[in-house]
Amino acid sequence: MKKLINQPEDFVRESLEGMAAAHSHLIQVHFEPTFVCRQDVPLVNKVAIISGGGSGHEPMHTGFVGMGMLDAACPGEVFTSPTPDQMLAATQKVDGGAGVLYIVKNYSGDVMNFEMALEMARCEGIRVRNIVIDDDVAVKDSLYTQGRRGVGTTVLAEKICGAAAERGYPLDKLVELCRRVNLNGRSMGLALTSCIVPVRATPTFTLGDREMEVGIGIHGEPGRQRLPLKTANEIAEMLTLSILEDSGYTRIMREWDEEQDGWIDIEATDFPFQPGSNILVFVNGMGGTPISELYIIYRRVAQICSQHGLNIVRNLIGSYITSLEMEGCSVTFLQVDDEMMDLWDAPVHTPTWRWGV
Amino acid sequence: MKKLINQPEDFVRESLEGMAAAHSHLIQVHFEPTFVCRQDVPLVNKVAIISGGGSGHEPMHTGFVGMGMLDAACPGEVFTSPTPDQMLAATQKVDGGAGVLYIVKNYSGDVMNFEMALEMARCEGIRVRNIVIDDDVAVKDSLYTQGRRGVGTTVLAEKICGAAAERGYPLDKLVELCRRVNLNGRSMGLALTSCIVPVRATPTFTLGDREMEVGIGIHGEPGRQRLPLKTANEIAEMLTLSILEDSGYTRIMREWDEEQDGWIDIEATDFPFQPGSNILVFVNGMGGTPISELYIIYRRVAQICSQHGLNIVRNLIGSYITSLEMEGCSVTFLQVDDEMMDLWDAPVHTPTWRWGV
Amino acid sequence: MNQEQILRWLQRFATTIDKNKEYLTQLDAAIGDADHGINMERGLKKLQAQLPTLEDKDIGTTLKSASMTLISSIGGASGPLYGTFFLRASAAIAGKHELDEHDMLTLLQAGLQGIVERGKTQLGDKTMVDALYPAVLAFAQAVQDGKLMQEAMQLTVAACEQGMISTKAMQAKKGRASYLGDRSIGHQDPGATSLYLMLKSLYESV
Amino acid sequence: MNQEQILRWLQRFATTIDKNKEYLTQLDAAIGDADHGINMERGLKKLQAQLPTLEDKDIGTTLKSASMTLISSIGGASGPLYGTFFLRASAAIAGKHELDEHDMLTLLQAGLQGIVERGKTQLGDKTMVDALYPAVLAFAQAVQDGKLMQEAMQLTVAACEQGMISTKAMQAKKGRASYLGDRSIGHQDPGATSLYLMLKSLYESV
Ligand SMILES: Nc1ncnc2c1ncn2[C@@H]1O[C@H](COP(=O)(O)OP(=O)(O)O)[C@@H](O)[C@H]1O
Ligand SMILES: Nc1ncnc2c1ncn2[C@@H]1O[C@H](COP(=O)(O)OP(=O)(O)O)[C@@H](O)[C@H]1O
Ligand SMILES: [Mg+2]
Ligand SMILES: [Mg+2]
Ligand SMILES: [Mg+2]
Ligand SMILES: [Mg+2]
Repeated sequence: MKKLINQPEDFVRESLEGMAAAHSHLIQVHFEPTFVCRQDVPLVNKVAIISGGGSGHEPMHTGFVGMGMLDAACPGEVFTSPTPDQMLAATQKVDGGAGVLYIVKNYSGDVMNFEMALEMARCEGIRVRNIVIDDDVAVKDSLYTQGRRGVGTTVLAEKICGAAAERGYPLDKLVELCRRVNLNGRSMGLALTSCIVPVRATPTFTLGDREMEVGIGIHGEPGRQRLPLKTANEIAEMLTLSILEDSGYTRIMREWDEEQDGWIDIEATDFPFQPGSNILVFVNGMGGTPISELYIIYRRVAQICSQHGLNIVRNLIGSYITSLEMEGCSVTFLQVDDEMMDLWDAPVHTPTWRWGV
Repeated sequence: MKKLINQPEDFVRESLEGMAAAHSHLIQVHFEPTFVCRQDVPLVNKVAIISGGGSGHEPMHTGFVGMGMLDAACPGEVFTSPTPDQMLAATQKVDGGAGVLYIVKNYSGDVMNFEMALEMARCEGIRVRNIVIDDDVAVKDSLYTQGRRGVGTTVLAEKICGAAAERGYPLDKLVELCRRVNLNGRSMGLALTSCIVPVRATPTFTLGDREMEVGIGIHGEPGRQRLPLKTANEIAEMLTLSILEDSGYTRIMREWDEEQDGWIDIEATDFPFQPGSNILVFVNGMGGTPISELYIIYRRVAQICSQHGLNIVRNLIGSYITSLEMEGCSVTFLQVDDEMMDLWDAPVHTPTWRWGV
Repeated sequence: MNQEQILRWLQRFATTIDKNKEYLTQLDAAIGDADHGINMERGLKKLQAQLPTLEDKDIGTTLKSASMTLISSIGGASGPLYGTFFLRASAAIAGKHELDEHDMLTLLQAGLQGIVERGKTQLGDKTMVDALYPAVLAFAQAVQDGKLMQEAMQLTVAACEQGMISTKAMQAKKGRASYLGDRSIGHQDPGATSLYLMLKSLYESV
Repeated sequence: MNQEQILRWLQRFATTIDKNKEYLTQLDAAIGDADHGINMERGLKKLQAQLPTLEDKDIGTTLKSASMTLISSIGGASGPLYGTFFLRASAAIAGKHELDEHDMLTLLQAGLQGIVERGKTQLGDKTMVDALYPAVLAFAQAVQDGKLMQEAMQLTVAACEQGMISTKAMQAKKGRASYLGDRSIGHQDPGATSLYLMLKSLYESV
């Protein structure tokens, strides 16, 4: 294992300390329990947005804390969900009276820990709602699995909902928007190499020199399929077609119902990708892949989109939701309406993104 | 070799085609000869800035073409200088009558090719000046080497001078500013792994599992020293102290003199880093290192700066001047005055950076 | 079973996890993300450090404290699950200083119920439930058969081990392993394994 | 030496580079960035494709065209250096259809001068100059000694080879290799090697 680290156990803390030193005008970093929040919280009468998950996906989520995006992020150990006490502390810190939205990726750990946190926050009298992002088309069925994982769409939902919260959307409308983003977003990813969890010091899986792992999540877990290494064009085609040819996926989402003051199950189905649609294409690097290669993937993805009559109206190319130093990429398509596009373009100022200001 | 590529020979072209598809509102990509320029060139009465060099360092330089930064970038083959015909074509395309500045990294190939291009552009009646960036403290002497290489300071010079050109600085003042940035900037880098040039398909050098290569350039060439792998803190200390303890370096810079209409040699010495100085710290990833590790490096660099009485007034953390998928990092310190800081903060809109707009 | 034995259980659980940290992580590497041993060890080390402060507490309070510690330190999927197990268990025997066989059954059933609700898990999903459920069933049967704590626990652990082993043949339908489809078959579930270690520690402490 | 021989030279230079592409790149990998063979081959393949269009041109025009092609296709450090060599050489014998020994000396001297100026190189810097300089010296001596083209060239190539080999022992002071300090010692300079191949091709074409 070759990494720029000190003691493996200190990886998360020291990386956060580095962020604190670098971005003290934008964010606060708290320890015990660990969370990162905007410098200017709580914002009175603004809905606060909190996300979180295992570390190792940087810049997500900590790099997205700031004006126009997240109010707080709760980083766990590497690839391990954060714990409810972190989320509760963050919730208490950022709540400005208009309620809090948890944007949660669909991993059993994240989901359960955020659910516990929500229950605790309710006990403290704070309004909280949750949306689970599950956009990974590598997972075909929701009946015999934990359901689709939350991947690339999470980044887009955080930007879009963050802008909406900044504009003053109330909690209910924000929940509705976030759900809509999720149902319009689909992703598919692939690894060329494994990553190494610092405290483990050996690769999580081993791939032959001419192999790739297709349909991966973002935790270094093995994917759905191991295939012989293909060219960038073939890879772009495979990922794009997995997204476009996926038939509407139905899942049962567990959301907090404020009226019943309890959990309810909501059934929801993806919106299919229609020719003529406006889409945002996100080509994401897994952490160890240089951006030059991502452009080669984007090149072919754009060609395929145009063949399928899809209009790419926005794009995002870079390593934003990563698995440590893993080489590989994922592709996310988000079908956008005017409202989403407008919110995408809205000002943002975080350690990772800054535009419009 | 595992990369997201098609044919290795098509790497540069296809990556540029991807950029063209992604950023058509910002940039134009030309082939035969190859160069990338702003969508809105030529800008009448604005000095145009052109940079370039081998490919494989993305996002530098192509990702820095746009408002407030470069007017054009000339990418060569991977790690190979571009050719004078590229630079000449770019020069003719972007010149708006106020002249052109070439920002050149000190590599024999880049320097000689840009010199030839400058001579050719002069024949076409275009005013061109050149500044060579040589900021790499790994190189101790200028007498027995090609002199210090141009590394991290190049990125900073492009941002600062790009903003100045946007504000209407005339060519002479811009040359003076760029020279001043260079003389106030110092860098030192290190590799944990080698990169692989696509057409070669094997690593340029091999490092043992517990070794690192210190004092590297950005072309996958071996560095000055091979050492046992160290912790992030030790690495940060080593890089930072190399920069701070470096005594003033004197070089002879070959610049074009417009009055004599010929080359002249200018001797110039670095400005030492004084306690109390304001500095911009740039922790750069080499392409395959995740940003979480860069923050661990930054953490220690910031501690050392404060021990040395240096005020970090701006920072930049990310992979901006890379060597394909190499793992490792470099650290750049730039001593900034108010003018430079103001220009650093000025609006920019390129494929890589966008702020203030 | 008294408070001293409960503390001995938690102590033993902690040392067993410590000893099996690598093993659990290896199991998780095969079908998950290679951190189950690390997660459990992080939580149980915290719990272990806390044990001395619990010596004069009742069992309910002890298990509640354990729950809070595990919830806030394990993380991942197993954190809320083990946390919920102890939280529900503590509520079920609140205030007690001594547990008879019936109390123990109540405790185990409440814990199981908590995990099932939190995880929305069914038997056969290849999770810790597949180890815990047959164990609780065996304990209930033993109690019904009039067995005393020691013997009932022995039967319970045996059933738990069987349950744990049975996860090998299952295809995961919950947790990360579910994403592997039938590639998860043939590997023993890490959570079922740590759960077996928990009950084995309990048995060894009575 | 006539135009046909000049074209044969360039043709032979191209095929030799093609054959030695890997070798030159290996040399560059040791002390540079592992692309010298690739760069040279890219340029000479372009030149080779262009040769048929040059058949009825004079030698000056031919070398000027070669120069432009090499400048715009080799890139790196070697592009402007080889480009300048041919540019200056072409200017020195502009308009000629036939070169005698004195013309050839003029050509070589002009080319050498061009490389030295462009590269700001001195003898002993471990560059292509260390192969070219002794070669030009040997040619000048041979011409002074009244040797004819063939024999003069033979002596030149031998001196060039010696020069090329001598770079092994040198510490690089120009180009990328200079950054290695004394780690560059013991490796033959790739540019000196390709330059030797160029003169060897010239000899084989007279
Ligand atoms: N929904 C669930 N219900 C019950 N147990 C589950 C569920 N999801 C996961 N588990 C258990 O958690 C174990 C994995 O725990 P751990 O590796 O610590 O967490 P993570 O999967 O978040 O990395 C699995 O082996 C399984 O026994
Ligand atoms: N300043 C210089 N003067 C003369 N020759 C040089 C100079 N710099 C480099 N060279 C020659 O160029 C060769 C390297 O060429 P090449 O590998 O194609 O370019 P690059 O170094 O840009 O990758 C060296 O082996 C050396 O002979
Ligand atoms: Mg985990
Ligand atoms: Mg090169
Ligand atoms: Mg796990
Ligand atoms: Mg080279």
